[in-house]
Amino acid sequence: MWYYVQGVLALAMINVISVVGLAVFTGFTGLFSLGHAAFIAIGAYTAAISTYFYEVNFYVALLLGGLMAGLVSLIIGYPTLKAKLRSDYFAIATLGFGEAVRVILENLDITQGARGLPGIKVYSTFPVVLIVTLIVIYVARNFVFSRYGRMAIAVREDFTAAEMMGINLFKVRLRSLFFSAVCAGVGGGLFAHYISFIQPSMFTGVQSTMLTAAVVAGGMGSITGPIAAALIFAAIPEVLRVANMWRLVAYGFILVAIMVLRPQGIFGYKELSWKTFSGLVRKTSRAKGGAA
Amino acid sequence: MTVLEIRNLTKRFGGIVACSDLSFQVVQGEIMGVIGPNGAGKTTVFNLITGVYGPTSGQIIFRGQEIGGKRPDTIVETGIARTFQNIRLFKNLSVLENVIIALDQKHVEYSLPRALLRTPAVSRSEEKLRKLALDYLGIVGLEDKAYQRADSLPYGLQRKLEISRALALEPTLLLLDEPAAGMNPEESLELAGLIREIKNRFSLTILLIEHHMDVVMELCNRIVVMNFGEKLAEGTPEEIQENPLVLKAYLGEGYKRA
Amino acid sequence: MLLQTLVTGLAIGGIYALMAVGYSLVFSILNFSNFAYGAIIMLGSYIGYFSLVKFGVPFPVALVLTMAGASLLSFFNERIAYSSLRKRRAPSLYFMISAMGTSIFLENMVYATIGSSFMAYPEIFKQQSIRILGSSIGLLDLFAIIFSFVSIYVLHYFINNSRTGIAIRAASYDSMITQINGVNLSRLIGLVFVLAGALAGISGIFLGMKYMAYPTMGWITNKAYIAAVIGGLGSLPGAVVGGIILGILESLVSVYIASTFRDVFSFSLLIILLLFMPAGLFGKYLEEKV
Amino acid sequence: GQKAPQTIKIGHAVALTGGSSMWGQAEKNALDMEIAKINEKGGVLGKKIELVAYDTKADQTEAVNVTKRMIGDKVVAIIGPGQSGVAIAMTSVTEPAGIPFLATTATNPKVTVDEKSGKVRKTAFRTCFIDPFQGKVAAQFALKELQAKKAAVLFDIGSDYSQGLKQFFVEAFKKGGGEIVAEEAFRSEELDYRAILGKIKEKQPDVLFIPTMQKEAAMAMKQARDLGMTDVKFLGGDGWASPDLITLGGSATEGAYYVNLASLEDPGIQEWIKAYKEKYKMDPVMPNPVMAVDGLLAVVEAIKRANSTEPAKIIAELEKMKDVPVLTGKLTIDPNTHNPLNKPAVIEKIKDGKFVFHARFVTTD
Amino acid sequence: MLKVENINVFYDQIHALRDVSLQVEPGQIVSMVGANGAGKSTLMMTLAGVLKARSGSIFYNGKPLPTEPHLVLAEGICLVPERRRLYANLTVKENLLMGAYLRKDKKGIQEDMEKMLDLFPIMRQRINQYAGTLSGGEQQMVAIARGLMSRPKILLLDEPSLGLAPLIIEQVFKTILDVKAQGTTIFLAEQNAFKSLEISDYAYVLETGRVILSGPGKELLDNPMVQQAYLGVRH
Ligand SMILES: Nc1ncnc2c1ncn2[C@@H]1O[C@H](COP(=O)(O)OP(=O)(O)OP(=O)(O)O)[C@@H](O)[C@H]1O
Ligand SMILES: Nc1ncnc2c1ncn2[C@@H]1O[C@H](COP(=O)(O)OP(=O)(O)OP(=O)(O)O)[C@@H](O)[C@H]1O
Ligand SMILES: [Mg+2]
Ligand SMILES: [Mg+2]
Repeated sequence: MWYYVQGVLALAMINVISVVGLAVFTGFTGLFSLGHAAFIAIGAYTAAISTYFYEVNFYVALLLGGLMAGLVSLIIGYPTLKAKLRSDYFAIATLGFGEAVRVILENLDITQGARGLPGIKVYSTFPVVLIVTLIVIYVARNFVFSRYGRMAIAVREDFTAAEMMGINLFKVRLRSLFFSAVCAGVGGGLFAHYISFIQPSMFTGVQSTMLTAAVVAGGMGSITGPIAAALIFAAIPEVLRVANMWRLVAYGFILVAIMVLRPQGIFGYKELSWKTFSGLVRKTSRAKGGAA
Repeated sequence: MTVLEIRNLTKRFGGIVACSDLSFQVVQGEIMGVIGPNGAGKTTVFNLITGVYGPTSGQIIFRGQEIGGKRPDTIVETGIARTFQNIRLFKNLSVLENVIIALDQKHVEYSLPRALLRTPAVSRSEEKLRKLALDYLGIVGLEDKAYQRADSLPYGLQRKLEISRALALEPTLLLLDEPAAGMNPEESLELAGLIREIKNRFSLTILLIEHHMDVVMELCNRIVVMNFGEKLAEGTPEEIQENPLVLKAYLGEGYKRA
Repeated sequence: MLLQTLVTGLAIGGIYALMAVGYSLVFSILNFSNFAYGAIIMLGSYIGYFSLVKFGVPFPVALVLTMAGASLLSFFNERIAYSSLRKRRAPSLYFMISAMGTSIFLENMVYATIGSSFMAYPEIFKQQSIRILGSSIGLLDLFAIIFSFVSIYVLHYFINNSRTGIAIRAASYDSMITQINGVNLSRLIGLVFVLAGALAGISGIFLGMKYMAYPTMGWITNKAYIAAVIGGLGSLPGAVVGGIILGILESLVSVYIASTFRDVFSFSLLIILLLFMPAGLFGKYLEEKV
Repeated sequence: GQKAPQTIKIGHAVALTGGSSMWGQAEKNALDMEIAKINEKGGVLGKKIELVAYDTKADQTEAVNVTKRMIGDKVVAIIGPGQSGVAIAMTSVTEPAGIPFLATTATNPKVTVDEKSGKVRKTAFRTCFIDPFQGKVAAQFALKELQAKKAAVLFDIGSDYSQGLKQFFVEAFKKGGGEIVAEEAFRSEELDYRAILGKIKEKQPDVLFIPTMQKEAAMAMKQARDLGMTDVKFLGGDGWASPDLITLGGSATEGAYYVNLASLEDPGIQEWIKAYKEKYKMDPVMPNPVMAVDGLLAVVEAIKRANSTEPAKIIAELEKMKDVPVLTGKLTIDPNTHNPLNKPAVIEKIKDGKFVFHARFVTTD
Repeated sequence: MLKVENINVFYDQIHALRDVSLQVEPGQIVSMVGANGAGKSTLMMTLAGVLKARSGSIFYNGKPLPTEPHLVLAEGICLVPERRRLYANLTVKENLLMGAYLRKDKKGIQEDMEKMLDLFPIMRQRINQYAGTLSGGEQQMVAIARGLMSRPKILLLDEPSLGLAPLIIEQVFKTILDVKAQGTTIFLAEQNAFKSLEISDYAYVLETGRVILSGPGKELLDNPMVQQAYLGVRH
């Protein structure tokens, strides 16, 4: 049983890495992406190709994957953020971007198209995944609890006022996007070396939306909330196995229920965010305040 | 010394000319009032100065530098800060954080890689910021509200927070857009005192839009009166109060007080 | 060849347009992307199928049943998944996630009850096609295009000129104040969802006739979202134009460039368009005055 | 001294939800029925067989999870999965654990043979033929029986199955002297092919090969006929094997041929089909259930021969398997590829709105 | 006409109104004076049905007041909210039409619309402009006009003079008197305490959520405590 639980956990943690990245972007700048699966894919393919064809060291490959995903995020982020696309427009643009990436992966030679890359070495053992996840969470937390996170929040809250505080909207948003893409890329690299076989069809828009769902259900502007949500979302389908074919019905139902009953997220609106911020805010009243 | 010079400034929104061939100058250390009927274009002038809009034509020269059409964040860097007619705080953040954000540009002493690894320098810098922010809150008397959510403050205190946040940007020119709106006469006078105090303490130059005439007359060295986007009059408070054009367009013939 | 390609594109675009309009309608009042819309269309398609095949009713009756059924679903969708969020004035992202949950729920509900097999509609407009200038267009497609134009025009007029229409737009900006103005918000929003549901029903039955009914058919609405964005969210004429542009572009790329890269082209177009017109062709950004 | 388990657990990795659940459910039904039969006769090695089935949703990550779970449950072998991609992903778990699986309809060669090293995967087996064979069958059938000279292909670029089968068909067709006049692709889930079909029409192919799943194939045939492609013959692979193909495609599918692993009309399995229909009140959705039963029978036979339920021994026996009677005939496994040898292909034809057994087809090199 | 008995209103834990009781008689102008955060707007919103009182009751002509905003309006009670709250995405004209949402008399609506444009002539030039782009004061005018369009029996005015030029303030107060003359009851919250007390028949002083003083407007105007705290008069 532990073998199986470990497996589920490892995949859940790999997911957590991407979710944490997305939480930094969506939760803190207020923009949401429906194309993050593309960054995971890019990370996965870059890392896998590095170890598979070029026998690059696994950890170097992970970094390469993250970096590549980050670079690609600039391709979509630079023009769209420069043009100041807003919420749904930005989301649809990223949705389109995600699909486009998948088409390209399906057509490239090096990725072997839809047939995918089988036989990737399994390096992502449980301890490796655990350690990488903890590192990513730590770094993300630091990011968020620094001026960079604070500026992002300001932009999310009121971008006009933020600009008037001397904040460069474009830089702040792009930086967060880049960070989240790197996380997704690292997650993708781990994933490829866990599952040992990747295909473009594994990185769909549905996956992107599930990532966003975890961030929102966990609580915008929180890191721990989305982590919890990602873990819970990974656990629900497994726990519901008994329900057989009804399990995904229940899954959808639970998702709606979370939003309806706790629209501020599982743990409430940014339960952790600034409150614990280097001991800054000690007796805040915000802990329980809703987003109303 | 002239700090800000507006030269033939014009701004059109479609058919509406919100600001038309406007020129005036602001001198170092003065409080200049901008008054005029509703829709005269006062806020638009502020928006042009702070880069919210780009001018249709004309120039805005701040300390010898043309700033018309630049991005707001670069304009802030040159030393201009403002408050908003419709309050724009970061509502979900605490009062303190609102001020810290203003401090983030000039007072932070760490780079992104350090932030990611959270070196001791980061914590030190953050602690310094917190202290500094509390100082700024102290100026407007909000330090005991530092940890409340900004939007739970009553209207009047929100205005004060906006002022304190603007001060934290360390401007040399401060633009205040109807700071006394929604205050009763007593509170307005108190606010006027505060404005004078910060002006002296930080040696600011202030541009003030206000409809509360007591405040304007009390504070301003000079006043520009706008009407339909144009300059209707300019002068000392005494001159303005006597000006028949101003009385007719803005104050009302019955205006007698002070 | 070119003409035929254009006509084919127009036919696909007509369907996109029809779906985009219902989606845009909901957007225009609640300001969020109702990702459950695809699932409502899908269920509409099933209702149409069962009416026609299992109950054997004539087509017009089936159409009405479908519209009614989808309206009802759409209405309950709002009541269950959105109304409490609305009352708490949750940000639009929360609505979207709730919508996603709804769509997962509905889709898998179909899998669990009806199963994964595909339902083919009887051939009502018996593959008739008419020839215009040497290119052929299916009667069904033609009907869909005309139908979308008419329903969209009516809707557009309604939203812009009627008392209720103004109230819908007002509520999209500030629902609290609309209530102060005497609007029964629950009823108004219910009405919008009923309307959108009726459109979903029509789309569903057309999609079903053109292709088939199956659990994941809601994905086609992705294209509708894109069409709506091209046209400008919340703009009904925009949704139509967006749908048709997308349909034609896809056909042209398929034929003259490469069908596999079709999506890359349409998405690139989308992104490039947004760079120059960040609110789509007809959308407007409400610049909040500072 | 561990207590020996009372039953023999056999895993089943199967898509019980999602788009492939139609076949998955049938697979599970068939296995349940077969195991009941075996247990009634006293089981194997005096123990009853217990089926441990988990849903994979036809998704790789889910499959990896459930495989781990089955291994935790101490299964001795696994039946399934039905999808090549899923099977390949599963090998990352079964290989180190040493638990064999017998894929049902995963026809991609890479399932059992590691592409890079060219070595056979120790734990991966299957009971179906492979795509190169299927592609060759389709190509030679088109050339010989349909007398086709020009073929066009419409495939799904987002599907590994479709991409692979297309490639093998094209190779074999060219090798046999035919000409490929068009290779056009669409992306998964898309349903309107009129634009590309128009392009194909201009090339006037004799045969249109559509190596996709039934939904896409049905739509393509329908739209092709709509566009006035009246003479072209349609040809497909085992992805077509669902009655939905005919309901969806309607009259357009009339006269189309496709290659299948097994046929409902295969005389050898009529009795079994009758039993299935009696028990479940419907036809088994071909070909997955028979392939799964083949796998089960092979495992049972291996256990018997090894006189042990140790997975390593089962693997050894599977590798040696020769002419073992299973549902679809006799099973021989090639130890170098773990593929069944001489598994015949069935050509089915759509006639009067029904799948009709057309012929067994043997390829020539 | 309107009777408030011991209501308590909360924002989460913040106790914004404490046992507030007051009464509004038909045909009168009743006003509220109070510092920032005293709870004036909270009371207005509660009367309009936007906020719910946790305890206490509100009676309108002897019957309990409905608690749904649209039903309150249907009873003839209309709130002009603080800080304007216009529909930024609608034109000025459409905003006015929304004010008349429950009215069915097309002609009457048209006439009233003309009246409003005469009242605030600058609105006439802006009639097809999006309300969101109006200047602050212009918006305030539209907000007042929108409230009047419903022809309320009781008009709740929350800081109608906010951000208005002195000349226009005069006009607004004149309008308030006109509206009163036509028989509409007015409940007014104003920071401009001088003017509002001057025209009020009766007034209440609110401090941190409690009524601490009440009396006829003129009387309060002469009250030293009121003068000092709200009128800026120094003795
Ligand atoms: N973004 C915009 N689009 C269209 N018109 C605008 C825009 N911004 C301002 N205006 C118009 O320009 C004119 C001047 O507006 P502005 O806000 O500058 O007035 P103001 O002098 O600040 O008035 P108030 O004292 O009422 O705040 C107004 O008539 C307004 O309608
Ligand atoms: N949305 C809210 N959430 C939490 N507290 C609030 C909220 N709105 C108002 N309050 C609090 O309720 C109290 C009463 O506020 P209210 O707005 O009613 O005062 P007011 O008398 O209208 O003040 P002003 O003159 O500034 O408009 C204040 O302490 C305020 O901080
Ligand atoms: Mg202004
Ligand atoms: Mg108030």
